[in-house]
Amino acid sequence: MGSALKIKRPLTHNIYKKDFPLLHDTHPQLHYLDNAATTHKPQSVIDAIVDAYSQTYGPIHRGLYPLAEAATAAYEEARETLAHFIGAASSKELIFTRSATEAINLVAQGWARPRLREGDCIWVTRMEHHSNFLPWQRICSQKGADLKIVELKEDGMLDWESAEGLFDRPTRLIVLTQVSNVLGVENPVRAICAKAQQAGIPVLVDGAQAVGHQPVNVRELDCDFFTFSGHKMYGPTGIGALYGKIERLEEMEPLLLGGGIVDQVDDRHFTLGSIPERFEAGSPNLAGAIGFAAAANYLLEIGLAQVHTQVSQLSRAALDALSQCPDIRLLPGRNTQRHTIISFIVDGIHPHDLAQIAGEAGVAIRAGHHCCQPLMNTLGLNGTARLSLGLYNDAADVDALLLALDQARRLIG
Amino acid sequence: MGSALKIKRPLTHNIYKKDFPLLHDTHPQLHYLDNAATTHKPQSVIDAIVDAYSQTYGPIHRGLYPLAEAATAAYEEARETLAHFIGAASSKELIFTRSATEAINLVAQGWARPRLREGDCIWVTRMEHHSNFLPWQRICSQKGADLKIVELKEDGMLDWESAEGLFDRPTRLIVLTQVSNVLGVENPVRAICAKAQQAGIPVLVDGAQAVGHQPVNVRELDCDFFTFSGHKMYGPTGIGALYGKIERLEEMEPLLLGGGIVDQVDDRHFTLGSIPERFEAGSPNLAGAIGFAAAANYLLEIGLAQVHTQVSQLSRAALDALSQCPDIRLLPGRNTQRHTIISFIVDGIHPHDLAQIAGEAGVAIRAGHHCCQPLMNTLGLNGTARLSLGLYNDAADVDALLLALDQARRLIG
Amino acid sequence: MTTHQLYKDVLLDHYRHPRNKGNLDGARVVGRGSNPRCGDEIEVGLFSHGNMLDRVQFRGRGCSICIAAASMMSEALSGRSKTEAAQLSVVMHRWFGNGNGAKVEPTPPALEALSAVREYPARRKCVMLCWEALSEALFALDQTLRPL
Amino acid sequence: MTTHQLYKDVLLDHYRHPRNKGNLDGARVVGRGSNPRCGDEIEVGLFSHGNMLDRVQFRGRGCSICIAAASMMSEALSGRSKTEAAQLSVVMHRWFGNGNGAKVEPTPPALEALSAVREYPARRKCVMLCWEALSEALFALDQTLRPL
Ligand SMILES: Cc1ncc(COP(=O)(O)O)c(C=O)c1O
Ligand SMILES: Cc1ncc(COP(=O)(O)O)c(C=O)c1O
Repeated sequence: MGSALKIKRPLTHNIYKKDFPLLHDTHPQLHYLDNAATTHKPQSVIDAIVDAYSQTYGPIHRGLYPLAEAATAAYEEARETLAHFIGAASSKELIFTRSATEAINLVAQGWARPRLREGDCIWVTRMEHHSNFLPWQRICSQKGADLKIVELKEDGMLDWESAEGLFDRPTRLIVLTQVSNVLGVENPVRAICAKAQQAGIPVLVDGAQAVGHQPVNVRELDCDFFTFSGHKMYGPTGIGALYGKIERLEEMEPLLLGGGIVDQVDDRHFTLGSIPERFEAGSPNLAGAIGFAAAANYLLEIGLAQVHTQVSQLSRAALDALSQCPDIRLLPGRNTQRHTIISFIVDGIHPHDLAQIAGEAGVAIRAGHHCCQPLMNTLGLNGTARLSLGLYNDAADVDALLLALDQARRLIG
Repeated sequence: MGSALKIKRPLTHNIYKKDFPLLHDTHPQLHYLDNAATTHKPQSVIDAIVDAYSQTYGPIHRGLYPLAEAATAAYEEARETLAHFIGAASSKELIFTRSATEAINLVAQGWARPRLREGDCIWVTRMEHHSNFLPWQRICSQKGADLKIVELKEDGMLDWESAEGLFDRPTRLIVLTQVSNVLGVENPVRAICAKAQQAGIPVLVDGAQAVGHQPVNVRELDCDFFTFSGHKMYGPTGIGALYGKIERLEEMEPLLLGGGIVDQVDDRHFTLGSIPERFEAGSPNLAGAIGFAAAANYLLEIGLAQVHTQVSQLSRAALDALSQCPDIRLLPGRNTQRHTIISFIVDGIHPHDLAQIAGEAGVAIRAGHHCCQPLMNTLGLNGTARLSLGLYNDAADVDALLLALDQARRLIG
Repeated sequence: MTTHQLYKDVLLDHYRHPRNKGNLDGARVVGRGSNPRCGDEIEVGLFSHGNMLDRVQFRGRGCSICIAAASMMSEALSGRSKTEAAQLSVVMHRWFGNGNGAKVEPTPPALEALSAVREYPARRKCVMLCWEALSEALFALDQTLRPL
Repeated sequence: MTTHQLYKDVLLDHYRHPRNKGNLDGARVVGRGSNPRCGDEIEVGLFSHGNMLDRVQFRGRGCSICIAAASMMSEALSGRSKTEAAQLSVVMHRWFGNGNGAKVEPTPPALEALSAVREYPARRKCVMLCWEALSEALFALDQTLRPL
């Protein structure tokens, strides 16, 4: 395996990188390939946050003075932008949370908990992230319900056709990720939602690894709930969102109680206010919402089809290059399609060592179980090495990884 | 009442205002007196957030490359800063949340819920914010426990000495705010904690209106839990914190489950990781934590005693001026001490109208129930007008309010 | 000095001298609206025969916008038909409803002064309190008119 | 090209040729340590009589740091007393423990090469895996030695 190995050149000069100050200015030598963990921020997102604090900052939904009205308008406009971004029918259906993780927990505690009965089932998949696995495991064990798992086929795709009872009566909810953060595969969400719809079973889709990387339309998917995070789509940390069909949201209780969610309170009772406010207890994350919307606008300007095409090309080239190395095992095999994420193992080199050596060579990849222990247990692995691509990556980043692989082989292999 | 009424001049030129770009540059004519709702941000906080995104941004607690290590170090340093800021014994005792509201809900759901039994009591006070009232109301009603309320004396202070059974056996938790967001009074938290300590009853203190305005030391207070928000102490939106004594945190379950909180996961079970990580499911709010710590550092540089003295002087002058107006009713009466918050009612002028007219005159005050309906019900009021002071206010702000009051009287009164 | 658009003469006149405010004794139906954010409350009574609203009257407590809006509503509707009232109610909800306030539709001159409030989202609810009370009253009226 | 401090010769030599790695049959006690973040696992066996650790041996799977650290530990402790082992364990926990790693204390020359890892918080756990296994083993040893 010579260090001469380079990927085919689908993308030699990236025109978006200049928008990202950390990558373009601060760390121009860095090859950042850990985008499934978190993405960097374009200047327009940073500027939007700065403006939020220095131009239109104030309390939301309460103040009667112009600055408070402006802040409230900016917050609600951010909601509109994000609702539109994922194709929601109305901005009422978009709830701001602190993260995708909170969004999922809100559905588990607020929607599933009150309606789950002993003997009911919730179905998840073998490839779920802990954030979309543990909340369901806990709620099932609390309510005497069954947590069932759709297993995977050899090629890493869901074996949902042989998941016995998936669409049967006791199933109260089906939960799955749109894109796996380990295998990189995309699940046939639309088909599953259609089947579930017929059977009257709601579906929650974890969109954390899909939104921002490809066009997403929740009405086309026809899912009941959809969750995603700002920081994984070039937006700020500390903000995420839950989309829910209005009928589902009407059935849901809030996870957090506090200021801003009630109509009437007396010593013994309270009545809830309207949707979506009732799910957003506490002072809203104004700057987070504005930065989140700025990220959506940044992506809309480029066009998500363009984003998707560009990253897919690079990803295919990377997959080709890696699959030429006889000491590399791809997970799943090379013939399965991925978008932005590639997991692999190098013979004789522990993923930790690989990530460390790559890191010192200026290549940021991830090693470990990627918060997917149920999957790792099944694969019989401790962990994998993972590269994950973003808008700003180009051939040089993948080449640098290939070089780092060689270094690791020389050093440790 | 002439428009000639001006407050005595304890503070004619504020040296801190220049640090706040929104007030100094963008809205130099604005008199912002709604600091109990949310505060503006100094340039150093905004800069810290910008730097977080453009200099040291990366995933937390996972990555093996230098940028991820740097981001993790920055996040944990922010935790150290805030733990130190409130006098915690160890940074392990400080959990980042999305808000004070989430921090309170975490204790209600994670600590109280598993240990509350039928017939137990939780005590709150008459002056609690909905965020520190509703979570306790819900948990008590879910568990068949009693929510008891410490009433207020005429002067707005807690009548805790006549709260029958407050320190008796069935009381499992006492919950109170350090400073009321309506009445502005400070509760004798230390004395209550001492008594509760003797009786073996944990105490949660809602510090949302205290932190950032006066020196706070949780070890001196000797409370078990303490909650506060970043955006009310000149920090970012979307971040808050829960302090808990390590013994209490060991008893607590997480509110959110997800990535980053577990040791081992299999299909049926999981084991929790260490404290505080186990309470911070999902990707941490890196920029939020860094901005939060920057706010603490900003205040530490000035000195909280200085902050407190300055604002108290201004507040006393404002109270004196308002109490000279025969058509103004102060809540509570003028002889009760306040720090930063003054609630009042003007005869014949609905608080909404007052706030609106003041708002158009460039004076930002709040009108309404301030998320304290249990208090409003008892006072027999719909709402009050409220002014609340921050570090950057000076005599001109209060004078402008007095002028706006005159305008409202002319227009509506 | 800013101009107090919102408190222009028409509104203030209605606030200072509310029309049709007072007793609801003898009303055929009464509806209630309340704004928990500020504790304000308006009751609207319909004095009617058949489909005609002979008189619309109100009572309650509220800020100037709330009282003025109720007063203006009572003037605009007295002597109109139930159907006309319902139609106007729809227009008002569009005008002042959450998030849908973008399109301005023609309104009766008697209500035009309220347009100033549209600039203040936080006060839309103050305008709509009486209209919510009206909706409740109209619904109740329908029930009384429906053949058993 | 960056210098690979962390993988300097000593560590790599221990990784490639681990000392005292292998069978734990006949060990007086065995302790386990595992890192759920990566699935790594080390078992440490103590071959001792009385308070003396004649031989410290290990087995398991792990990254280079994890294996090298175990190898170095086994060398450093073989032939020492139980008390010395416990003391060293405390020093190592201070050195590599979460958040308290600030102060550098004197360490035996045999372990000095590990100091490079202190710069990499995420890998401290890799070093400490064998020491956690040791703590468990020492605790078990105490139990066997305690008079009934
Ligand atoms: C006394 C008090 N407690 C709690 C809160 C809740 O804080 P947050 O909205 O930041 O969660 C507030 C502010 O709204 C408050 O004034
Ligand atoms: C597939 C998937 N779901 C959910 C999450 C949770 O997202 P967050 O950590 O932003 O809450 C992640 C990322 O960590 C993920 O990759």
